[in-house]
Amino acid sequence: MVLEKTIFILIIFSITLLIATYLTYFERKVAAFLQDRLGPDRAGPFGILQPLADAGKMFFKEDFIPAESVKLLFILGPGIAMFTACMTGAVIPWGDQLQLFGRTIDLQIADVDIGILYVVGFVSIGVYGIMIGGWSSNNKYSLFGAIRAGSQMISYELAMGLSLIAIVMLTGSLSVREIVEQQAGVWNVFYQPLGFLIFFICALAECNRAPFDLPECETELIGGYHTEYSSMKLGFFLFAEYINMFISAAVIATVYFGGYHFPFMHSLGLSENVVSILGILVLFLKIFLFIFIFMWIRWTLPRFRYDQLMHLGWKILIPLAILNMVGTGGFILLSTKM
Amino acid sequence: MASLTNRSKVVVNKKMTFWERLYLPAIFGGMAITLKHFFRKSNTVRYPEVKRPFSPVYRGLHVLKRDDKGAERCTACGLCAVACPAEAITMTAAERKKDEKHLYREEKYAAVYEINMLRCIFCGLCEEACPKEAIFLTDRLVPTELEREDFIYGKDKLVELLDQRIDVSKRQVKTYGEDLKI
Amino acid sequence: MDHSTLLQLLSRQFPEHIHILSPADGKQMPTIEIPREQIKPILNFLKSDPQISMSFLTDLCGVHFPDQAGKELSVVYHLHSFIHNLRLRIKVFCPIEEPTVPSVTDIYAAANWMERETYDFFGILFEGHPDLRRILNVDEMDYFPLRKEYPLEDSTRIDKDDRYFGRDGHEGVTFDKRVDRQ
Amino acid sequence: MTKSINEVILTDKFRIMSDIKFAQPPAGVEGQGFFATSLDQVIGLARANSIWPLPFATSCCGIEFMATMGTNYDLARFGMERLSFSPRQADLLMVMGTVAKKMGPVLKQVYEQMAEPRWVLSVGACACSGGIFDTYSVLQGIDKVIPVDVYVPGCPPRPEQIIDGIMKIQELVKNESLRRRYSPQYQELMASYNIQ
Amino acid sequence: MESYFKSLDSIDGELATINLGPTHPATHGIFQNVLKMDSERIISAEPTIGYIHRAFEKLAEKRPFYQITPITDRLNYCSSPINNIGWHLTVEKLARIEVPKRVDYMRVIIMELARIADHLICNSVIGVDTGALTGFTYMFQERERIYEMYEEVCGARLTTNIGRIGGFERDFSPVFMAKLKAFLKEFPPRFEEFNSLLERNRIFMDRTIGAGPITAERALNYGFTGPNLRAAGVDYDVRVMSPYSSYEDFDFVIPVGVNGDTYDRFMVRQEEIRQSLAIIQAALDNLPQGLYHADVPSYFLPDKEDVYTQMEALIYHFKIVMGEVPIPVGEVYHCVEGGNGELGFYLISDGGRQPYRLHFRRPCFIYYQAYPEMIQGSLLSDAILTMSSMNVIAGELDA
Repeated sequence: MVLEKTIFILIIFSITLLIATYLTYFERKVAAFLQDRLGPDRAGPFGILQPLADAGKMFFKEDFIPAESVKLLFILGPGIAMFTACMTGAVIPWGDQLQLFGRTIDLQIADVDIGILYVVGFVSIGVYGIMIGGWSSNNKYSLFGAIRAGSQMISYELAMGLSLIAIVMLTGSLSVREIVEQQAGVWNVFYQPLGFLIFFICALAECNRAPFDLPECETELIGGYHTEYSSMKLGFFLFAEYINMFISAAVIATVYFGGYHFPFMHSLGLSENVVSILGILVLFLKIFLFIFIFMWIRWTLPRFRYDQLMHLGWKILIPLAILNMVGTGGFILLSTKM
Repeated sequence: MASLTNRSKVVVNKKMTFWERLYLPAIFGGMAITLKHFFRKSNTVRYPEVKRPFSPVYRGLHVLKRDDKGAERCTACGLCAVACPAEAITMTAAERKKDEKHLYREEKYAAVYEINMLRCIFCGLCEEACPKEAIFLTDRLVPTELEREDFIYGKDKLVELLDQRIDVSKRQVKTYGEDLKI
Repeated sequence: MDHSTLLQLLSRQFPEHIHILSPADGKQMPTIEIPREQIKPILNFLKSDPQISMSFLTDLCGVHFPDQAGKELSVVYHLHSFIHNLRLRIKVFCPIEEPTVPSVTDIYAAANWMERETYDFFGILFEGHPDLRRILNVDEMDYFPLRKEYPLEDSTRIDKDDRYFGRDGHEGVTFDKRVDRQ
Repeated sequence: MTKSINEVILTDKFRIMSDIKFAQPPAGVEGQGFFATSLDQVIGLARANSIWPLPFATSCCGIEFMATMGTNYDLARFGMERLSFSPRQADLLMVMGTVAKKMGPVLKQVYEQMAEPRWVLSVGACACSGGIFDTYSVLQGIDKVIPVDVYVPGCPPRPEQIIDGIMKIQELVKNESLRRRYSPQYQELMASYNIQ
Repeated sequence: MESYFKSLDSIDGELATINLGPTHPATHGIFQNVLKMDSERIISAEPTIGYIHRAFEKLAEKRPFYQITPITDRLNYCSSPINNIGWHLTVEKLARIEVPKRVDYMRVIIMELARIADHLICNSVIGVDTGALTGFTYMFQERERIYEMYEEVCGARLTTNIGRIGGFERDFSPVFMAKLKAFLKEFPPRFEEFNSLLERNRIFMDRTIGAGPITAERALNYGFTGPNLRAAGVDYDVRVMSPYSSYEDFDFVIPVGVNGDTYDRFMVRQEEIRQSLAIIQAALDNLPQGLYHADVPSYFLPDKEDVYTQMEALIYHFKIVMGEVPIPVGEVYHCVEGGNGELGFYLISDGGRQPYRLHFRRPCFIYYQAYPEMIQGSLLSDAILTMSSMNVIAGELDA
């Protein structure tokens, strides 16, 4: 059992890393196609070795620690960012159950009762990496990036949590698997379109993706919190962003789009195992769709200004999320009465 | 301030309609545009495998022309060097000997002719200044190098080879006559 | 309102100070010379007089005439009245030993950097300028480069050969040196 | 900052780039085992395909660099579209445009801030030699301040030439030993520019 | 713990000093701003320029008249043909050369193409600085097309050295004409596409409206010209106020803004691109037949064949190249509407080979000094947008 879990954790972990690596390639290709370009095509066929080249280069780049920085925290920053990013995936059910060698394997690392809280919690720890890294660099641009990241995270976490509360009210459970199981029929997004929109926007903001990429914001802050980082520490920061994006897309797919469920999955007359595997594929398809949308948005929209970002978070999203929550409550009340 | 001309028109409308205030319509509109480009054929030229065609009058690497019989046209008059705003051209003149008639067209010729390609700004003034139609810019490009010294192009690199003549006839056309009717 | 009435108005207002260098002629703008002490009152008048309202300082630059004894340095102002579409050129001279001219920054904010540039290039001191420092060159520069006696070229250029053309090149560096290095 | 300008100009006044030739990567016979040399090759290949440029674009050539970044030439094909404006993250310093004497110390500082390994591409006549601007205020070639790996002529160079230059840099990168940065020749080169 | 807080020492008291530039990505060209900031708000700014000072004016005093054209290329390199032609017009004004109508119209076509190219780069860079890179790549494809057209006429893409004193070096080729016509047909829809990416997008509007405003009165006092002045509401355009190169033949609208903020500047430039297209179309429709240069043998180089065969042509050829043409003594100020505003050439000639003094009135240099005032009290993001929307070109700024 332990061995089984360990193997599964390793598989999930390596898949996450692999996907995050290739998301860099995916992002560059998407950007290129949106801009009528070709994107990387000289490193290997169609440039598919591009992420490996990047990683190889970064490993062997001079590791630079600014003289005036706080060394421990400077190193800790990217570590925290990477670690929290990888941890979030633990509660996401990647599929239903598989029957292998006479055993039933849950395709989830841990079915925590408070899975949703776990996700929200770990996502909010993620910003510590950025803040510590940015602060300890002893660079004003980094500091600005760190401050922006912190306040942005705080503002958008609230709306995100509120929109999740509506989901919890609907399903009556904090367990992620429970939430998925309840979407076997109708996906949550049809009950919670507004909630989904709010969650989606907040997810963009939590991942520091455009139009909310203020903490790095190349044209204003050069690199923001990672201005002073080089080598693999920079790699960790960039990597963490892509893992976050992957996990966010997974959470969206799981919470609002039925996870590994797909229409007519049980009426096709396929064996359980095949359905489970198809479910995994469907989940990844959904995830990639959302990742594509993330990228598509990034390469289309201008970014917000700092105060407008706050305005959007506090004055628009939070009231809307509360409204959504109250509305959901009213809906539940009415439907149970009837 | 009063209008100076009666042609002005205010082109800015800063009032947002309700739909514009909602963010979403413009966002979806923009995303539709970029998605359209996603499926459009890429405009990229895969240099160096594919090369874009240059205009025949492109101002690239210089050539010192030979005449029809293969003799060098340059007579080392120095006008190109005078016309060069970057002062990149240097030459030394020499008298043609009797047995060199097939090599040089005029009685004087450039024994040394050097262009410093790092200084050169490819403005084309040397080509215009040349009274003997000896120097031309061509649609070839100056290659990149690792060392500074490699950029001083002597006659070995500038004079066209007898078996690789360079056609510059198109850049000498100044009018296009009837073709131009619109 | 045209150029001649403008000049008449000016002459009436400042009868002793206006010296017309070139009168209005068709397309060319008129040029007047005034003593440097008068520049501020005259510009003030030109700007504030509702009839003229030359509210726009188009340009301000310096010129160096080493041969004019006592009037070596000159500041040239170009003014423009948008309403009447009239332009006027005003010249002020000062000796090189005492290169001071009153600053007009409090009349035209645009004059600020232009005066700094003129100071940077010619060393003309604008009295009353809020922040008269070099603007384009490094602060350590100890001469005024656009005065005629200073050379244009940078003394570190090593890739020029002046043997043949008599160009005013750099002393001490010859082309042969470059060849030796190889 | 401006204090050092005369220093820069004076100390480097008659420096000639050709004094310092590139250290040839040592062949595998020099004590390095097969593993080391093939690691060199693999990492060289990786580096060559993932050069992040720091565009030090001052003038006209910067616009041609934009064209190179743009759709028609697409620098992304070389894995180079990720510009790093922070020198720490950059591998290649692309100096494009005129570098005035006022700018010289800044350029040097940017170079010093870059993490090893670093390469320098000098794009355009002004950066390479001062070009048309043989004037009192222009640095006559950036190789008076920092070492240059590849020169790209032209004023401005066509994007094709910039890409040629980049491919030449890639060749250099591919064939460079991982240890070159510790070699005496390299230290000597840095010392001759008063870097570290 | 003490050492941890020590690293914050650089932020003394409440105000932080931030050094924006000279190599900051948003400065595009190179100039430095030292900003005093109260968190993200700018208290004061201190610009330093001169990082690419190239001594154009001194250089021009050492070069014959025809060799100054390549120097003017490098002023505002986003629209070099306007600088080139502006310089030719100045010399023609001094030497009283009349050019044929066809040359005027050809110049109008080239200059308006250059204006489109200039405004395109400015507006798409505003997009980039707000974070929307994609519009930039779309518009740069169109710029490539303009480059190709330049290349057909003069042989270069960016620093064109286009035209000669008295006309052009060669006539428009059929290829050029075909490319121009294709451009006029295909560019407008793509341009409107780019426009709709930004113009009515609330994120973009919120970002740009109210960013870096300037009143008409202050703008005039600071010597603003061109689109930046028009954005403040003053309809001053050199093409209309003092027409040159037969601009009086063309009827076009001068777009103006309301209060001179970034959005106004963006919109004014967008509309000017449309107007320029209309001007090009009109010039192309009415392009007179005739010679591509004025008949001025002492300024315009003779044909190469004539140099071979006629002694007179040979003499003229040598005289022009050696710079020994009879330039009149005098002084002249001529201005054209450059990409950024009134680009003036103040030329003093003593009849010699070179100008006695040539001063460029560089619009960027003059209006950039208003920058500290414009960004005072705004956020860092606004300051960057203001900078890119003012379209400060380093080559023109530092000369």
